Amino acid sequence: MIKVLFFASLRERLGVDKIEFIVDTPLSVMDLRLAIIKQHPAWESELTKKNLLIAVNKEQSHIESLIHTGDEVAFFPPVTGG
Amino acid sequence: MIKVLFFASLRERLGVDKIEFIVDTPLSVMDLRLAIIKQHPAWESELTKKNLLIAVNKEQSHIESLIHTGDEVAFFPPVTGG
Amino acid sequence: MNLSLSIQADDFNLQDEYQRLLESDNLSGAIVTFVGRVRDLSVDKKIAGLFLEYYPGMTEKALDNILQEAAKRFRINAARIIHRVGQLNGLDQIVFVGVTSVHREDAFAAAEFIMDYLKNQAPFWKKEITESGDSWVETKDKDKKLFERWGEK
Amino acid sequence: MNLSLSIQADDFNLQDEYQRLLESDNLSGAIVTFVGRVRDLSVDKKIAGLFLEYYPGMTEKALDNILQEAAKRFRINAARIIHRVGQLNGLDQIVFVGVTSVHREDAFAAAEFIMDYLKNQAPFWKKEITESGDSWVETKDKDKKLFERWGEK
Repeated sequence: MIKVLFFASLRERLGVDKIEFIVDTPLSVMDLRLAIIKQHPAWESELTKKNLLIAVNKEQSHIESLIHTGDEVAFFPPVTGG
Repeated sequence: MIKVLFFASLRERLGVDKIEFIVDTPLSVMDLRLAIIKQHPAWESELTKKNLLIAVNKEQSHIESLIHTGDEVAFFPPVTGG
Repeated sequence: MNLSLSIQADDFNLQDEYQRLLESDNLSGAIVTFVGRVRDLSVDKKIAGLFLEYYPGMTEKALDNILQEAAKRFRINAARIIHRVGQLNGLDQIVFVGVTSVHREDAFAAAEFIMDYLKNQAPFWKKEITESGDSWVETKDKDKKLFERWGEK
Repeated sequence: MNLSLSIQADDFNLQDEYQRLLESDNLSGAIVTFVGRVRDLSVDKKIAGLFLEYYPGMTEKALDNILQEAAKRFRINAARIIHRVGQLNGLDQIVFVGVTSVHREDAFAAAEFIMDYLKNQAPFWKKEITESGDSWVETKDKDKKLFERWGEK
């Protein structure tokens, strides 16, 4: 099982902050995203936005990063702190 | 009359913080220095040190700056504030 | 090396943070602080306030990474980051960075480096709360440029 | 533009100076402060303290010139310099620079510029007081280099 988190504007647009996703691992973030979109076709435009950032286990990651069972993956828009 | 001030290590080495000097004006700081040395030969090595700084009327100046009666001239070593 | 960070809803006091930085530091002759404030929202009557969201766990990690990276790049003795989250009003303090060093050029560079990285790398998101609904603040390209000047290392 | 300076024997409080800088400033979201401290003299048992001499009238002019020049070069809203004179002990605060701006890069640059110029252009002289007599502190070449990076304008 993979925990998938959404933050900020993305969280609001999807209307959910967290989903739990059962999928064969290991797989890349890109494959995970494809699997999520398959299950939630309405999310496609949000989850394929170019400027979306990715974290795996709370470390900034890439669309090619490998994910294993038990990992926490997060998608979020560009940061605007300070 | 020209007021001449000395600061910090220079003041201590000369043993005086201020002299008043009567001299024909206008003249350059270099000429003033020559006149001072003529009157105080023991000060020559101190007053001709390469790193000595010069102010005329409380503004940083140069050895070529022109001085007029009533001006205040200061000689001092490199600054070490902050 | 005294590196610390806090993500908090509460306000902070510059003097307290300054003293904390120097608490056990007899080496540093140079102390640089940066405080960021929310801009004056009263000029834009529609905005009632800000809301800061973060990613618990990851945001702390990101701030700690920034501090570690600053400590690697610059000769510093202590550094601290405070970032506020939750509801904020116009002119509220939102971020603090403090750095101590023997060398003033390192204190300045490290503080600026931390701010540039924080603006680009730390998961915080700002939302403007208005009568007609909320709107998320977009990233500024300017911050990206300021970030990129530090290069990879 | 709120530019101010003080040459004083008394100590200063960072929080007070920070609040004074922001007193009538609703524009600035970026506030950078620098505090310089006397180094820890207790490690060198011979040094009992420092004495700071200045040139009344000229030193104020020099600090004001530095502030005016900073205001010309950078987009800032307020800047303040405090420099202490007279007898100082180890770890005493000796100099404060504070700058406010809309832009954090200008606040950082102006504060650093002011310090580099101050170290090179402001008539202050530091003397170390020791049991075997006093000795004047020599200029550091490093400060000259930091100063020169700003170039003429």
